[in-house]
Parts: sequence; C-alpha cells; structure tokens
Amino acid sequence: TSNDPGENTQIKTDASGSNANAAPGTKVIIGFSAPAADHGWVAAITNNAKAQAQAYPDVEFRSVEAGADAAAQRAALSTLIAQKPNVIVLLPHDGKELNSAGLEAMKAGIPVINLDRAFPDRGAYRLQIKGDNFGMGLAAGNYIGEQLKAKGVSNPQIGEIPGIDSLELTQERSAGFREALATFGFKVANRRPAEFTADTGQRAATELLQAVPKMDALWNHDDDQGIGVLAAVNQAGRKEFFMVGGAGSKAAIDAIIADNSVLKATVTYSPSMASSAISLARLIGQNKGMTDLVELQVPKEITLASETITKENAAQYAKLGF
Amino acid sequence: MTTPVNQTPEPAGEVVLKLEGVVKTFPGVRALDGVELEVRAGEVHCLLGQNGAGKSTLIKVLAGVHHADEGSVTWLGESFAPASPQAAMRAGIATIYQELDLVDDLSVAENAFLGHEESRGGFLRRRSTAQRTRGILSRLGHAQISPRSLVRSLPAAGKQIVSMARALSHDARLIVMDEPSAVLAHDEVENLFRIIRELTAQGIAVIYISHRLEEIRDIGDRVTVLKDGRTTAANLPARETPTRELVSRMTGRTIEYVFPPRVEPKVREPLLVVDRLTREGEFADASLTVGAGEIVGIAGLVGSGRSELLETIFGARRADSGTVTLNGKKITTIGAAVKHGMGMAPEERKSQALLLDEPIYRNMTLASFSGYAHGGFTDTGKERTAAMQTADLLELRPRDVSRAVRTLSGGNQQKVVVGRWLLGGTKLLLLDEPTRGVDVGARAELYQVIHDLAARGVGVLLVSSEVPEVLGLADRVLVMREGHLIHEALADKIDEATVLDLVMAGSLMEGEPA
Amino acid sequence: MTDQSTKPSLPAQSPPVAPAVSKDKSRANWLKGDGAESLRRNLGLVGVLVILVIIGIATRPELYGDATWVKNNVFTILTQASAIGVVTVGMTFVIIGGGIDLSVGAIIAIAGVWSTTLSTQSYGTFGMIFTAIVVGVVVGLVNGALISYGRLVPFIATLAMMVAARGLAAQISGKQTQVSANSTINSIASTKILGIPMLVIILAVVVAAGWVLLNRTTFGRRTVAVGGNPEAARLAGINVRWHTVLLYALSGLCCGIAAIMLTSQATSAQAAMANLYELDAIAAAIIGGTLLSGGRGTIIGALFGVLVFSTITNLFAINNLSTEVQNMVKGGIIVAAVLIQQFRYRSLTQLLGRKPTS
Amino acid sequence: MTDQSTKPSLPAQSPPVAPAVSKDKSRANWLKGDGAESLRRNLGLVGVLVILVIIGIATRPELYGDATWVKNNVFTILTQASAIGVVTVGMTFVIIGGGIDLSVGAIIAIAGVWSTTLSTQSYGTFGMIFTAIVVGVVVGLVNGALISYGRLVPFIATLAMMVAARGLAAQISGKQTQVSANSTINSIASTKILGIPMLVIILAVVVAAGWVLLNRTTFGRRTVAVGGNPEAARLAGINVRWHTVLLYALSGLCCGIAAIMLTSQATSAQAAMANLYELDAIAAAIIGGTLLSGGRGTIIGALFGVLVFSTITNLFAINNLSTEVQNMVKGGIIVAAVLIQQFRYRSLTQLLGRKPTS
Ligand SMILES: Nc1ncnc2c1ncn2[C@@H]1O[C@H](COP(=O)(O)OP(=O)(O)OP(=O)(O)O)[C@@H](O)[C@H]1O
Ligand SMILES: Nc1ncnc2c1ncn2[C@@H]1O[C@H](COP(=O)(O)OP(=O)(O)OP(=O)(O)O)[C@@H](O)[C@H]1O
Ligand SMILES: [Mg+2]
Ligand SMILES: [Mg+2]
Repeated sequence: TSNDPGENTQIKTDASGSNANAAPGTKVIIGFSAPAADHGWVAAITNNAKAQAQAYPDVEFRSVEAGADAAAQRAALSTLIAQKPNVIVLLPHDGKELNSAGLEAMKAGIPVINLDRAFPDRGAYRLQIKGDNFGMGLAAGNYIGEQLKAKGVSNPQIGEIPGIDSLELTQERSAGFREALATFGFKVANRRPAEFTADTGQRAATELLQAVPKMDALWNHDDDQGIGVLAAVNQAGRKEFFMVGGAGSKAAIDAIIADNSVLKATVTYSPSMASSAISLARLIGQNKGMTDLVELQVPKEITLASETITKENAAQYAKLGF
Repeated sequence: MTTPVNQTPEPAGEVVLKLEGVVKTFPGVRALDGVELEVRAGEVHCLLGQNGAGKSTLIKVLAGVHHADEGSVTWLGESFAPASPQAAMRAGIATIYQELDLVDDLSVAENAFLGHEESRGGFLRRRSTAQRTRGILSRLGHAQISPRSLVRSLPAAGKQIVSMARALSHDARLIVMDEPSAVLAHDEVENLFRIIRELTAQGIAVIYISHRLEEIRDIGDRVTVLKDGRTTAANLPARETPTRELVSRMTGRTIEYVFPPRVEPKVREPLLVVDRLTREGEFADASLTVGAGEIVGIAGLVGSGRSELLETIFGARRADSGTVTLNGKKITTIGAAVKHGMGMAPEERKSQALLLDEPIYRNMTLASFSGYAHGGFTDTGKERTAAMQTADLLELRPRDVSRAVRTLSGGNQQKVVVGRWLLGGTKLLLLDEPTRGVDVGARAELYQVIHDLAARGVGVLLVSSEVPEVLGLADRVLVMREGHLIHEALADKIDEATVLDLVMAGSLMEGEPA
Repeated sequence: MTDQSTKPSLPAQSPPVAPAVSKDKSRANWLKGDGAESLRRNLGLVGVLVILVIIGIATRPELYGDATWVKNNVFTILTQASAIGVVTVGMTFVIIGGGIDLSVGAIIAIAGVWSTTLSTQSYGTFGMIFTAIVVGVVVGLVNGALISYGRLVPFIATLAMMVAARGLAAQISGKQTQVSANSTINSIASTKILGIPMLVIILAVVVAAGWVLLNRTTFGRRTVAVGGNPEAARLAGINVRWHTVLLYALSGLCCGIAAIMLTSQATSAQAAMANLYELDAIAAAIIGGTLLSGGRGTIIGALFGVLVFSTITNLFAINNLSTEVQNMVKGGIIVAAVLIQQFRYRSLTQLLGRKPTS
Repeated sequence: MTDQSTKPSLPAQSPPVAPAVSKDKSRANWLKGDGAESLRRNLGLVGVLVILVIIGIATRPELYGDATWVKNNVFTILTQASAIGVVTVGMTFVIIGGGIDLSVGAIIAIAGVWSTTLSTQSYGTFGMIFTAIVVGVVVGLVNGALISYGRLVPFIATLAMMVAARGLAAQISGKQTQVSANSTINSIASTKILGIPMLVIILAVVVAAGWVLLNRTTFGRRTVAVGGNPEAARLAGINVRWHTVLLYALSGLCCGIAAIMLTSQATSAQAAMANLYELDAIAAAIIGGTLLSGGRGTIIGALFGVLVFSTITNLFAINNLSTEVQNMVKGGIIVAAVLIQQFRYRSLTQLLGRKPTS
C-alpha cells in the first residue's frame, strides 16, 4: 500500500543472467484480465503483471479491465479472445463463474493461465497459479495457537475479521483458521466480516472490540483493511491482545518490524504470483520449460505457500510487500 | 374599519391598472390574444369567461408568473412587467390562485408568509409571524384557526382562508382572486364578500373571478368578459347588465341560464337503500333511498360529511355500521358497487378521477375497459368508438377522444368523468360537486345531461354546495348538518331560505388543534 | 339548450356497438399506433446508440472492418443485455405502476442459488427452471404483499427484501459458488437458433410479451391507471392493492427467468450474483422514458436504455479503457443520453402535442 | 346570512394586540413545539430502539451488567452512526426538497481521496479539511446544476455522478488505499471531550444545526415548500431551481464532513470507501418518517433511523451472528420497525387529527 502507485512492484529482473530462459525469444502477445482494482492487492496484481511484462523485450502486454462483475469480465474476455493473443493470463472474479470463458479460450487454441481463482474444469486452463487460501488460514491459526500456548492461555478469546464474506476464498481462509485453532482446542469467539477496505475494516474492528471486551488474539484476513483495523484498535486504546494480518502488504511488514503496535505477524498471500504468471506465460508462449525442472514444459499447477512473516524474518520479505 | 358596509359606491377611484393588447402564447395555444382591462382603485372588477378563456393566464401575467409576449401593462401610471412573482408582490399586486397554492406540511403562518418570511439573518421570527397571521386571520373572521396548525389538517374552506391570508399578508394595492368561492359554502362566501368590501373601502382594488353569476351581481362593480383570450366586453356595470347579455358575451350564444324543467317523476321502487350508515366522527345514522330515474340532492355546509357519506355508499370507505343495498344487493366494496351498477364522480376531479396524461377515451373507459376486452386483450377500437358516441351524447369539446384529458377545460373534464359511468352502464350515479369550477355554458349542459340520465332511469344522488343547484336539479332534497341528515323534503316543497336556515346553525372549522 | 332529439340516443344499458372502422385498417393500426410512437419517443436514444457505434468505428476501424466481427459484436452486446434486459422489463412495469423494486438483484441471487443446489439439480432441467421461477414469483409476491397490505413504502420494503434475500441466498449456498452440472441449462448460453443466440431470443420474447402486456391487455391498462392516479383507479373499481401485488410478482418472474439465463452464462450461481442489477435496471427504465413517479413508460424505451448501457460497456472493452476512466466516461454518457433524449422528446411534444385546445 | 356583528371585527390595518402569553412561556415553546412533535412522531422508532436494547440485555446479560461497558457501547453505537448520520442529515434535506442523492457514497470517496493525496496532505490539517469540504460542495453543486438547469431526474443525475465520482476517485488514488499521515486528522476519531467522543459531538452539532436549519430558518421552510408543492413555492416567489442547487450542495457539504470523519476513523481513504452509504442514508431517512416524494420529514426521525441501523449492527456483533443470518434478520427488523413506526403514527393521527371539525 502506498499513496504512489507503481513505486513498488515485485518483479523478477534476473540480473544474474544465469537463467537461459532470460534470453529473448519469439514474440509473445499476452492478454491479461483482472477485476477492477478497488483494492490494494488486486491493484498490485495488475501492476506486477504490467511491470513484469515490460521487463521482457519479447512480450507484448494487452490488458483488458474486467469491470465490476463476472458478466462484465466475460464480455471483456470475448473481445480479448477475438484479438487472438498467444496466451491469456486471467484473474477471474470467480473461477466457477468464468469457467466457460476459460473453456472458450482454450478451445480457440489460446492457453489460459488462471491466477488465484481456480476453474472447476481442468480443460479450462493450461496453468493454474494460486495462493493457498486454506493454508493462509492454517498459518494464521497455527501462529496464534502457538503464541497462546506459549503464554499458557487456557480459554483464549480469539477474534477474526475476514474480508467479503460471500466470497469462497474468504470461506477457505476461515476454514483453515478454524481447523488450525481446533488442533489447539481453541475456537473463534467473534467474527466480524469487513469488505477488504480500510473503512469497513475499521467499522468491523470497532464492533468486534466492543463485543469482546478482553481479547487474546485477532486475525485480520487482509492487510489493506488492516489499516482500518489497526486504527480502530488504537482508537479503542486496546493493547491486551496481538494481531495477525493477511496478504503481506508493505505497511504491515513495516509495522511488524517497528513492533510498536498489536500487529505481530502477517501470513502471506502475495500478489507476486502475477509476475510469476507473466514469466510463465512467456515460457508457455515460447514453448519453453522451467530450467530448474526436468520437464520440458511448464507444469499444470503451482500453488504458492503461505508464509508467516514475523519480526524475525520480516526484513527479507520487505521487498515483497505490496 | 368602522365604515358601515352598505351599497358599494360607484367606482370613483383613479385607474390603477390598465392592460392593452396583451398577448400570451403557449406552444400551440394563444391563451391571451389581445386583452384589454382597466381596474380602478377601490372597485371590485369581475372577470368573466368560459373555461379556458384565459382568465387564469391573464392574472398570472399580472402576478409575474408568465410574461406577456405583446401588449402593455400600466400599473399605477407606470409601465409594468414583473420579472418574477416576487417583483409583482413587491409592486403591490397579491394573488389568490385558482389551484390551491399551499404547502400541506407548513403551518398556517408559514404558508401565509412563504417567500416573504419575517426573518432576521435567515432565522424565522416565529412569534411576530404568528402574531401577524393571527391578526390577519381574525380580520378574515377566522380567529379560531391557529397560526401554528398544519395546513394539512384544515378542510378545503380553511385552506382557502389561508390563501386569502397570504394575499393580505402583502401590503397590496390590488388583490386578484381566481375563483376564491369555488370551494366555499354559502356563509363562507358571505364572509368573503364582507372582507372584499372592507378592502375596497380602503381603496384597494380587487379583481374577482367566478363562474357564479349571482356572485358577480352581489359583489362586483364592473365586469370585463373574456372569450378565447380576447376582451369581448369591458367595464359593463355589474348590477345592471342582464345575465343574458353576459352569457352571450362569454359563450357567443344564448343559453337559458335556468334549470331545465323536470318531468314529474313516476312512482318507482327504490334503487339504492342506505340504512343507518355510520362512520365515527364523520357522519351517523344516515338513511336514505334513491329510486330509479330520481334525482336526490344533498345540501349542507362544507365539512358536514357529505363527501364521506357518498364515498362510504360507494364502498370507498368502510362503514362502521349500517348497510348499503343496490337493487337488493349489499354493497361494501367499490368492486361490488361498480359491478352492480353504481358509479361516482368524486369531488376532486383531478386528484380522484382522472389520468391527466392519458387520452380521453381511456379515461372514459377506465371503469369498463375489461368489458370491451377479449380474453384480457383490450379492444381500443371498440373503446374509442364507444367513447366517441358518449362524447357526442355529452357534447364534449373537443370531440377528439385521443386528446390527453389534461388539455380539457374543467367542465369538459367533468363530462369525461360522467361519461365514464355512462359507458359502464351505470344505474345509480353519485355526483359530488359536479359543477365546481365549471363555466356557465358547460354547467347548463351538465344539468341537461343529468336530467337526461334520470329520464333514462338512472338514479342520481347529488351533493352540491350551491343550494340553488340542489333545489333546481333534484326531485327530493336532503339536508345534512354535522354528519346528520336532518331534513328531507320534495324540491318544490322547500325554498332556498329554509334550506339555508337548516344548513347553517353551526359554523365550520371550530376547535382546530392549537 | 340544444334540442335533445338531435343527440345520438344511446341506450344507456346495452353494450356499445362495434366500431365502424374496417377490420383491416384497425388491424394495421393495432401494430402501428403505439409501436411507432415508442420509436418516435426514443429517437433520442437511437441517436445515442448510433453515436456510440460511430465512436466505436472511429476508434477501432480495423475491428469494424470485419463483417463477421461486427455481427458477433452485435450479438455480444445483445447477449450482455439479455439478462438485465429481462429484469428491466419487469422493473418497468413496477415503476409504471407507481412502485420500485430494489430487490431484483437479490431475487436473481436467491432464485439462482436455490435452483442450483444439489437437491434441486437432481430434479433435472425442468426442476431447476421451475424452482428459479417459483422462487422469483414467491419473493415478488412477498414484496407486493408487504407494500400493498403492510403499506410499506416500496423503497423500504424491497430494500429490506434485498438485504434479507441476499442473506438467505448466502445461507442456502453456504457462501459457495454453486456449479451447475446440468448441461441443458449450461448450453442455453451457447446455443444459437438460426444463428441468433438463444439468450437474445429469450430477451426478444420477453420484450415482445412485455410490450403486448403493457399496451394491449387489461393488465397493462390497469398498470398505467394504478401508477398514474391510484385514487382514480381505485374509485373506478380497480383493485389497486391486488394489482400492485401482481406487479411485484411479475418483476419476480422476470428475475427468475434472468436467474436461469445468468446461471447458464456462468454455469454457476452464487449469493453475490447480479450485484447492483437494481440500479442498472432502474436507470435503464428511466433513461428509456419511464416516469419514476409512475403512470408513464415504454418497454421499448427501457430496452433502448439497456442497450445503451451494454453498448457503452462494449465500447470500453474494445478500446480497453481502464475501469476508472470507464466510470468517469460512463457518468458523462448517461447525462448526455438523457439530455439528448429529453431534447428530442421536448421538441416533439412541442410540435405534436400542444395544439390549441379549443 | 349569519349576523355580521357577531364576528370579531378587528380593525383591518392596525397591528393586532400582543398575545397574552408571557415571554418565558413562549421561549419554552420555542424548544418544545416541533421538538416534542418530532419525538412524538418517532415514538415508534424509540420503541424499536428500546426493544433492540432489551434483546441485547437478554442475550448478553454479562456484558450489560458492566456499567463501563454499557457506556462504551452507547458511544460505540453513536460513533458508528456518526459519519452516516451526518450524511443522512444532508440526504434528509434533499429528500424533503423533492430529490434524492445516490452519489453520497461516491462524494465521500472522492472528497476523502482528494484530501489524502500526498500533495493535499502537505498543506496540513486545514488543507485537508478544506479540500474535503470544497470537493464535497462542488460535486453537490454539479449535481444540483444538472438537476435544476439540466432538468435531469435526480435519480439519474446522481446515479451518473455516483459512477463518475467513484471513477475519478479511483483515478486520483491510483486505486491505492491512501494513508493519512496527518496526526491531527487521525486523532479526531480517538479524541474525547468531557468523555464524549469527538465524532459523536460532530454528529450532535450537525444534527442540531440541521434541525435548526430545517425548522427555524427560511431556508428550511422553503425546502419543505419546494419539495411539498414546487408550483406553490414558485408562485410564492421562491427560486426553486436555485434552492434545489443549494440542497444538493448541502448534501455535498455533509459528505465532505463525513469524508473527514471516515478518514480519521480509518486513518486512510480509498476510492471504494463509504460503499452503498446512499442506500443506508436513504433508508434511514425514510424509516425516520421522511416522505420519499418530498415535502415532509424530520431530522430527528432520520437520526433515529440511523441509530436503529447501528444498534442492529451492534446487537449482531455482540451476539456474533454470521453475515447471512444478520442480513436475514436485518431485513425483518427493517420491516418490523417501519410497521411499528407506522402503527404509532397512524393511531396518533387518528387520535389527534381526525376529530370532526365542526
Ligand atoms: N402552462 C400552460 N401551457 C400551455 N397551455 C396553457 C398553460 N396554461 C394555460 N394554458 C392554456 O391556455 C388557455 C387558457 O387557460 P386559463 O387557465 O387561463 O383559462 P381560465 O379562463 O382560467 O379557465 P377556467 O375557468 O377553467 O379556470 C387554455 O387553453 C389552457 O389550456
Ligand atoms: N383527511 C382528513 N383528515 C381529517 N379530517 C378530515 C379529512 N377529510 C375530511 N375530514 C373531516 O371529515 C368531515 C367531513 O368532511 P368533508 O369536507 O368531506 O365534508 P363535505 O360535506 O363533503 O364537505 P365538502 O363540501 O368540502 O365536500 C369534516 O369534519 C372534515 O374536516
Ligand atoms: Mg382559471
Ligand atoms: Mg365534499
């Protein structure tokens, strides 16, 4: 998060030159579509993709914005397909709702790289890169569980502030969180969803803090709405608990390093996957494989691990914050 | 003033207002087409003309609402073209508009001073406003209306008083009144005249518009007649000019301004039987009958509950007790009433009866279009033809039934409403103030229509605030006071004075919530 | 007074005689009259559409040079307009009838979600369509009952329904996107009949049915009366309350149909689907000349309203405008469209309507 | 007819005698009159609030047992209501004046985003507040001008503005959440004066100012006239168009204030902030007794409407209800609240208003 967009993007420039794939190859037109960015994470996805594409002289980047909902994105995709790019990189509004669009593109002979939100139909994509929503919940739950266990809290009051509650990814995150807590014998005392924005995060957190007068730990799914959550915590003057964030924004990582707020850790769900997707799209377009793998082609599925950033390891993640 | 209110003196004052060749066109309509008018200080100058003659347009030009296209207006010796209503008011011309121009959710005082509020730095001076309003109201003879009560809570006559109070709240040299008596009952009209006489005695000029010719005789000094936006006669003496001449100047033809003779109705079985009908707080124990081909009139003061009674008979309001039977069938809902052949022309034409933007024929068939339909599909061709025939029958002008009702004059709009029920094959017609705001010519035609209906066996129950109308039209007269039917008589066995005596007794609009 | 014998003496009680107009002529009028009137009234919007297409041609001449692409693009625009178009037809009825329905998006969501639960899917295609439509109509009936008999303001009643129905949809779906495994449903979106996409045909049928219902049936006549002057309608013997209930049920029915169409397009349904369709549908209806206060409106106008919106979106897509620029431009186009439409309408009424009365 | 001499014959021109009321009493009336009337009218909503609190006590007695918690909770509810409450005051004026403003959320977003750009922040606290308010008022003026002079329907004009202003906000912010580095702004949300949160005080001041403006100034009375009977207002010499422009500017002003309040609460602003505030504000106003068609409404009622909403949210939070259940219940509560409110209002009018006049 920054007031100045484009300043921090996470791209792989590969200065070392040791990678044979870095050499320019045949020209690849990459079509790209992501939902309207009204959120730091989605904005970072688009910015990363754009920046990564610019790093390759042999890539032409064509992005269509996908409007407000799945229907709009479907419409955008049909115009994109009509322009016959070599590869399409797609962050769908909803994987299931855009499954048919994926199939259509694949049928038209355009490999589709699905970012983050899986198509149910395996024929609808060439490559699936996704973050691990369930794993993110697990990581947050494990961290909280271990910390509380170490403190010897027996019946902890744990709060949770998810993002938009009707999204499947939110459900997966919460499921992972619940499961991890259950292994410690803990459960969530109160759960107030926000909408991935700072102002809704502030509102949800205010309500949550009021409903749980003494809290031990709090997981906020998203660092962007976390700005508001932290503001609410400060406004309520509450310090008795610790908080775990989600996604891994720059501001959150800075706060963890500074260690002057309740935010002690964040579990990643990095928009760097967009940069990787562009790199791999180029390889697919050029019919190349990943050099470290034995296989001649890019694999079908890649799931990024969700990592836990704490004060100890924050420094090395600092450049990956969005 | 202590000046005794006797015969108004001959207009001796100087000319305050002079209009010459005033023209005002609306897109497609030449509403004013060369109007001449001369008003002297201290006189009551009556404006006569048929519906749509341009009277309201003329006074709106004076009030700064419309701007004249051509012609000259001289006010107090100077050329006058008010840019806005405010400018006209500042120049000393106050107007009481025909359509009630009040805001329901403002108080009486706020309405009276709307647009020229007493304020200090934008803040209302409520106490002095209330005081001044109280003063004006008592001058109007209605000190019992609280300046703080909401206009919404006042009956129509009360609202008219507030409109008048608004006009008096200006320091006016000329007060224009556009049909102020239309919603007033008899004693209220007397009261209005008293006020007008007080005003003229102070040298204030009054322009008075009304469709009731007998009022002109009573209050007017001089008369100007408009026809199709043109002055056809100017400065006739109000008391001496024969009615016949006024009417012919207005309409361009001669109309016998009397009620058509009634054939002595035969004895007939009762069509409508209302038995001890009651609605708490509105009317109680109303029992009456109407026979086929009979016209029954209800006289009473504004607010005596006549409209409520009619609406309850029609099923539009739920009775607390009592029954209504039509041809032996009990009526409790509008659906049943319409089905069994009852129709009603309600009091407020525009808000209660008409779809103003829809064509005439659709308004006429509003209660019967299902009858022309085949399996739910409408047959507009048939509807149109039927409407055209009814329009001929009613002498509707214009005959073009595709025209939007909004463009019709008041009298013709009323005919559309009556026509609606003729098309529906109605056996019993309830008419609430059928001639309100309707001009002389149209009025005579409506009377004829009502008689023709009765002659065809339709029963008519009629409410009117004009006692002569009730007496002239009806076979039988009922008198209503404070929610009770207190008297019944054959129309030729009772005279106007008796009815008025019965009707009065109590004054209206007492006990307003403070 | 005029002599009574000169008047055509109609028997008061007998039904009116059949019109003298020849049958052929009246049949020709049947189609002409209001249809041409709708077109005339919407000349402004047609103009806006033409301008949008011209901008499209000017900015992407190479695409518009390709006839197949143009044909496909027309169908894309129409397909994109199909579900919202169906909803707008229902909305237009509700608004003409003096109401408003803020719950259409939520009704689509609950109808879509309910018809794609595993248990509903087990009843097959018919079961799914039946469910969507019944759910839509029932929710509409509840809306209507709250408004008619509970005397709630339509805005509030349908707002409450919007919130509640989305909640129920989330509950039913467990907040999961429910995939439709029914290939018949899924294929609706890809089927073409005589080269025309099925969804476009559905839209055309619904619009045509809506037009006939509004302009040629007693139901439509009542709708105009109820919205134009409810008191007059009531005093003319129309059951205003019941009619209002039917209007909301009709809107619900349209939502049920739209739910199936959207489900087929997305091969899935979820609680957040059709988000903010209410605003789009209301805006389309109003831009199409429907009076928000009721009593006046046209189905054809509403269709044009929808088409303007989906043409705008299409224009943005082929020019790859970013969302923020899209939104800014869209706001401007909406204003411009209404101004153009208004201008036409005003000058026309001046030419045609305001002939001297007397 | 009636004897004229029995009527009070006051001298026509001379000022009427002063009323017998003592000065003290009338001053008491200044506050009482309409204030008590607002309260009486809103008895239903007060009842709803009481019921909600009772449910809260019944379900979480241990929380309500703690006096400090209860006090904090009251302030939490009020704080949560503060920004939307300020917006609702402006919205109530617009609706009473016969309009509607769908762009309030978007105005907040653009005002918030504009006032938190790095360059604006460099002008310090005053610069930020000034920017937010000016942006709000200017956008409101544009709304008003489109409606008054462009003759656009308010629904469409403000809908277009909603779309466009969000787009512009996204453009300005580069779709990033803009963090406020201004500690004065940020501290507004945590400051308390005499134990009362600053935001609550701002709400109270705005509500009080709104009440005075509506009930005690020419502007307010003219607003009622413009909304209740625009033709009468025009005939009374009120510049209806200009007044309409001012009403939207007032709404924009309230949005500007709310933008600062929200920015302070979230210590940041972004293009998606205050999402759907328009619906909440309109709903609160209507539930509070404001007539959607204009001409009638109370500020106090609108405040109660907002409080009902934020009390509902609070009740859900302390009982940890899930979103979908929340939504279902919320829909029901809205309906119930209006029904209760209506019941009170109706029975009261029956008691007071419908007495026979004669
Ligand atoms: N604003 C307007 N736009 C167009 N035509 C108008 C307008 N106002 C009045 N007219 C037309 O001007 C003519 C004169 O109308 P006006 O209201 O002055 O008649 P009037 O004499 O007051 O009739 P009534 O006795 O029914 O009140 C009518 O044909 C009317 O339709
Ligand atoms: N909306 C209303 N609210 C309160 N009181 C009303 C309302 N409508 C009518 N009333 C009261 O009901 C009674 C009957 O009124 P109404 O004016 O209908 O009588 P009416 O004899 O038909 O008089 P009019 O000649 O005005 O039609 C009066 O006391 C009136 O004040
Ligand atoms: Mg007139
Ligand atoms: Mg009456």
